[in-house]
Amino acid sequence: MTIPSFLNDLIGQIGALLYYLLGLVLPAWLTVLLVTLIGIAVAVTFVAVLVMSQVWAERKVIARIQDRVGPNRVGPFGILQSVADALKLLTKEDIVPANADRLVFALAPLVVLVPSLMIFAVLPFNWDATIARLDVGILYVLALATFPTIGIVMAGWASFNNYTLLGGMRAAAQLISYEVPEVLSVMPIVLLAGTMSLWGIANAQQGAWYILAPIVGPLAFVLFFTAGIAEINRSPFDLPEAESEIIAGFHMEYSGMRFALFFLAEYANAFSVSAIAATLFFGGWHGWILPGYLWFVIKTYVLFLVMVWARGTLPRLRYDQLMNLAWKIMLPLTLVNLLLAALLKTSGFMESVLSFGWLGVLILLAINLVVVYILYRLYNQLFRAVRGSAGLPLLEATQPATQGARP
Amino acid sequence: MTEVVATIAFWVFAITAVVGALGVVWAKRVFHSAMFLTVALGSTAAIYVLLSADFLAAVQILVYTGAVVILVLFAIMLTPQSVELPTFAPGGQQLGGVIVALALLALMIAAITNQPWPLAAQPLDQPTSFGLGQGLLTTYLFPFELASLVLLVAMIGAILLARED
Amino acid sequence: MSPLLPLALLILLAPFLAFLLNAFVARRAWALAGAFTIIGVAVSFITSILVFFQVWAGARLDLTFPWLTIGPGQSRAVDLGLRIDPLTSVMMLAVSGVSLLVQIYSWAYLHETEFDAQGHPHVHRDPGFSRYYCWMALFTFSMLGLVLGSSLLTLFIFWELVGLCSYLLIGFWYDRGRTEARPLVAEGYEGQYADARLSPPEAAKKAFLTTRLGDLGLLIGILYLWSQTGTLTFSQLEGMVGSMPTEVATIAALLIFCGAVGKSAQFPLQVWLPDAMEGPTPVSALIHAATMVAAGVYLVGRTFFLFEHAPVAMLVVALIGGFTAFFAATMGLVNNDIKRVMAYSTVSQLGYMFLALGVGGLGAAMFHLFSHAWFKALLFLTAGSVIHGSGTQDMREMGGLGRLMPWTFLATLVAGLSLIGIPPLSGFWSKDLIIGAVRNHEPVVGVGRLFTLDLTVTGLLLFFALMTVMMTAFYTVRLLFLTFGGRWRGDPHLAHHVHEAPAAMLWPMLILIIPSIFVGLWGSPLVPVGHFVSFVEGRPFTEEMSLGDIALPLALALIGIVIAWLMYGLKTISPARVAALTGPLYRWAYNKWGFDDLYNALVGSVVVGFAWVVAWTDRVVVDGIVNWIAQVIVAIGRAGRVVQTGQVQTYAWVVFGGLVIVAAAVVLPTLGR
Amino acid sequence: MPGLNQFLILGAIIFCIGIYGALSRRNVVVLLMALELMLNGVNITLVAFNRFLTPPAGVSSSPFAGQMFALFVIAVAAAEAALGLAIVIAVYRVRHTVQVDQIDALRG
Repeated sequence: MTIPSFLNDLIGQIGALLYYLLGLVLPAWLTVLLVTLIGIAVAVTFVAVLVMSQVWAERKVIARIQDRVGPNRVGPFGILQSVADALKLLTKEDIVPANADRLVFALAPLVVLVPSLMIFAVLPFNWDATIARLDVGILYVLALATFPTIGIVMAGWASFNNYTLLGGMRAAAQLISYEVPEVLSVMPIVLLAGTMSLWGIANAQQGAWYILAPIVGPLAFVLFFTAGIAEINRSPFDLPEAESEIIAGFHMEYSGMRFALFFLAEYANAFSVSAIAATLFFGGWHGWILPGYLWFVIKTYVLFLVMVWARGTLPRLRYDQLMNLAWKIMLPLTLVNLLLAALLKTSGFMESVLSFGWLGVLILLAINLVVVYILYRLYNQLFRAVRGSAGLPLLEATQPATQGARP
Repeated sequence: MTEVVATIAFWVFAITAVVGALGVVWAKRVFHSAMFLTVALGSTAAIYVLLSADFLAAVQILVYTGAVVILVLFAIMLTPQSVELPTFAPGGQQLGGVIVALALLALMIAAITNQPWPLAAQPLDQPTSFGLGQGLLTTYLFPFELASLVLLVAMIGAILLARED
Repeated sequence: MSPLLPLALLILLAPFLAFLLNAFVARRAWALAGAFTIIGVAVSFITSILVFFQVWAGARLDLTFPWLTIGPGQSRAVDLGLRIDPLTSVMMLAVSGVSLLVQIYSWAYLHETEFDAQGHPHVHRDPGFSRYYCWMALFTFSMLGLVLGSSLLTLFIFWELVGLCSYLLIGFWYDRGRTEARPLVAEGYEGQYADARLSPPEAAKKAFLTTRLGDLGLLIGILYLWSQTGTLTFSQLEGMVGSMPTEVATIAALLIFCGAVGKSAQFPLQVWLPDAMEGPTPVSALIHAATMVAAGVYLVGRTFFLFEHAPVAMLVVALIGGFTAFFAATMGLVNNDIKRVMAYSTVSQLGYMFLALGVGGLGAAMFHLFSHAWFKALLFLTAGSVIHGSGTQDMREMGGLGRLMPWTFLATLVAGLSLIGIPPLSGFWSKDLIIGAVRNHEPVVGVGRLFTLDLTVTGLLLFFALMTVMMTAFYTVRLLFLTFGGRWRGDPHLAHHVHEAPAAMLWPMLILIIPSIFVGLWGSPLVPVGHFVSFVEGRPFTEEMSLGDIALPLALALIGIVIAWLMYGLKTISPARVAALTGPLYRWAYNKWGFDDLYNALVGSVVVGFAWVVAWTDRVVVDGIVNWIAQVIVAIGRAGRVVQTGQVQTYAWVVFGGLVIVAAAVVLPTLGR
Repeated sequence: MPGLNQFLILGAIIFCIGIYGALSRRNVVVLLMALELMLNGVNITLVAFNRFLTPPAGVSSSPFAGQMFALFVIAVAAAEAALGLAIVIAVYRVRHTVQVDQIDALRG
């Protein structure tokens, strides 16, 4: 490594320093408590900053996609735009609908936000900068990823408003449907890595990133990323907050601080999904020259920009399309993928190829490219065939679209 | 030191669990019951962590809060009550329930406290996911398959029951 | 493993396969059905011939395997198995041979020719064609199995199977009703009536139930024998019989003989056979003349070692056989139905065989069985062709058929003479053997001397035998004259419809003529090769033929022939006058010695009365109890429904309350510790 | 560090609360929730056993028998919830109520 080692271990170094200094003056348990609290504070701030940067990036990119300029007033390139928005939101009046269920109404944003913060605890920013090397890390993440659903339903229900209720139910249905392919699409990677801890998985990609695993890797990635986007209700899966259909969906009645929390949670989720994807498929901190956590953040951001790209280009799905995609296409694919992964694992193909070093990596890459190309052609053929025969696009309901969605 | 933390955590989560359970039973509105159920289940998961069953904790959250509670919420939203009906059974039934529950509780506590448990030398604290996986695919293979079958049947049955027409 | 085993299996399986194919495949395809059966039977016939020669060369097969082993330490076994010895081989020859010819015959027989008002013939096939061949195949299979069985149980299984087939085939035309008594249209017999006849289903039931009586005895006998000896295989039984107490042997033998009596229509269970003639004539030929009814004889022959060990049983066999031979013949004298006459003659001939067995002439009996099978089958086939041609089966309505159907006449003549026992036809030799056996049989029980006539049982038996010879001659010739002699007496319109049998029916008859003539030589001293008796009994046998032995029966037969000739040929003696003279006797014989009425009365009074009592008990007592219980339960239910509130939580409360109680019962005792 | 008994008693308490709820509420959905509570109580007990007790020799080869049971209980619980709620919805569609005391078609 060309860079000084302390850079490589920034967070750990700082934590150790802090611990040492406090230990000089305070009793042990208090020290632990304080360091923990400080850590939490740092984490939250970190997330907040992260989100602001994300928001700025997203707005800029979307603007460029839509051939606009985007925020450019506050600060250079409008970098501080999101800060301004945040301040505005904080200072806004906090409105609660008259016959809303106050307690639930108040709790909902927290229920949405807290888990998405908790996820950060297991993200392996670096081989030595992982707050908790949880043995069941990925499972922990998936488990926490289900809490926001409840929060959203709470919000929708508590607001005592038909649109919000609809949004809540939509969210519930959508998340429940997409949880299944999400979990299943992660399994192949777990199978290959032989562990469920994110740190372990990242660590296992010393030789080659799992995106390179023939067929399995790319397929798993596509499935996981799609399901993840759906899980966090981002476009094109943003039915729970579909402006054109149900105004703002579940958080219609929210304003000010509470809305900010929802907002925060949404982007935090976006980040964590990208981060997980980066960990599972793109080797986490593994990279060259730069320190690990930088690599991690870079990969995460690239993936996040992919999300933004998708939002900028893809139209929102219809409800029945949404369900069909989850149950009729992604679920079977995940199962097939799991099977393939088992084959790959038992055949020991990857290991043997990787024994050639970087040449092996190239071979895997080539294989994947070929496969992807073939699949792409096949998909097009199939698409045309289906259109030609049944007159129905592949992603639509099997019943005529005239019957419409059945929420 | 971790002892202290663990003890504190236990009492905190135990109390939240009990409170959540009571909330499920006592909440006037069904939706609140569901909320309290989430609390109870979540703290149960925490208890699992304290029992160094992290895998189980994750599964608990994944299945219960991820699936069961959501389903419950669904059911609540799909079955709106037109008129306000009494949420509690008549007093006599209440009393009966209380008596039975308390009697059973007393008996259980008595049994628990009086039982000479064959305690292990030191509590079992090892990463569970590997062992569980091992067990599921060797010793408990048959129950495992059976469980999957049960789930399949339940799924089909649920679809059949809940579909309109 | 004996080389005979595959052959035996082939013999058994060929017809069985045909049966299966007919039952499941060729239900619609009638021609296929017929072909299957005929081919199957032909296969077993050819195989039987092979087997016969091997047995002749000295090969044997006795294969048994335990069907189930029971008792302490699996000590006692119930065996099934196959056995081939001379007796079996001979029986197989007869069974499969006759069966084959009958199958071919039936093909044409089941194509009825009917005449419309204009007198045009319309050939229409019997709708039950495939059914018929299906059951025929099953019967052949069962009959072969019966003779192949190496243990009493095996035999019994097939025994019941043939009974079933007999039932099915007698009732083959199950949709036909009774034939009411109708005035004859026959010149010379105006004012007389053709007898009423049972409907085929009734006849079938009658046959089935009557034989069932005997089978019950047989079954008990088998069980008894098994309980006494612990085995059912013939070979082992034969080994043990020496050490068996006489009374055991006697009881067993008598019980087994019950079965034989039932199957072979011996007195007092002879009533079913005449009515069994309601079935198709080929069936009568195969089942009720040649094979199944002879099964009784075969059974006794098979278990002969037992009978030899039990003199009393032997005596009973002899007496019943002799008496049956006698009184069946008397009934045959007066009956006018061509098939029934033959049926009675069958009964009487079977009686003859039993008589022979009773006096220890196993070989003689079997030989008569063997030869009788051929010519009696032939006789029935001719009867079938006569009925087929003339459209009636009352002999008084026939006459003059000799010119109209010469070949049939020829066949009937040969068979009839063979039946009478005219040398050198086969019947003569076998009958002669029997009479010889009876004569050489030393008396067991003597009644002392009265005048100069030796009134021993032997005397009685001899009397029966000889009288039967005479009567046999009489009714056979009577049949011949009534049917073929004179001119057509029946409905003149039908006269020109009478036609000779078609080839498919004719050829089997003509073929059957050959054995009817020559089979007898095997049992005659004329042929140098091994004598039948020595072949079957497995001991050297030399027959001394005194002139008397041949002369006396022949003389009696000739007397019978002459009388019949006078009465029906020359008509110098009017049958009516004879009937009038011997009024009571005639009617007595004509009414079958009143046995049917007797049994009807028995059944009508005793059985029905008993049944009424039982029915009453069932209705009042049994049903009463049941209903009472039901009412009690209903009452309990009424009381109990109060508990069923339909409230889930009530139920749950009860459940948990029970849980509390159980838990308390478990926990509280432990608290002390 | 709390010992086995505390965990067991916690499980017992939750179980009994579940019983009470199952007996005293009217809404079928709440009944189902109470059932889930009872199952949780049982699960806590199982996991606690798994941690604190040594299974007798030859009973189970896996050291995680208790957790295994808990796992299966969770699976069954999920199935039960799915079916129960489906039934609830079906009943609601027919009788327009989820009040358990109004669903008494089986009253004798």
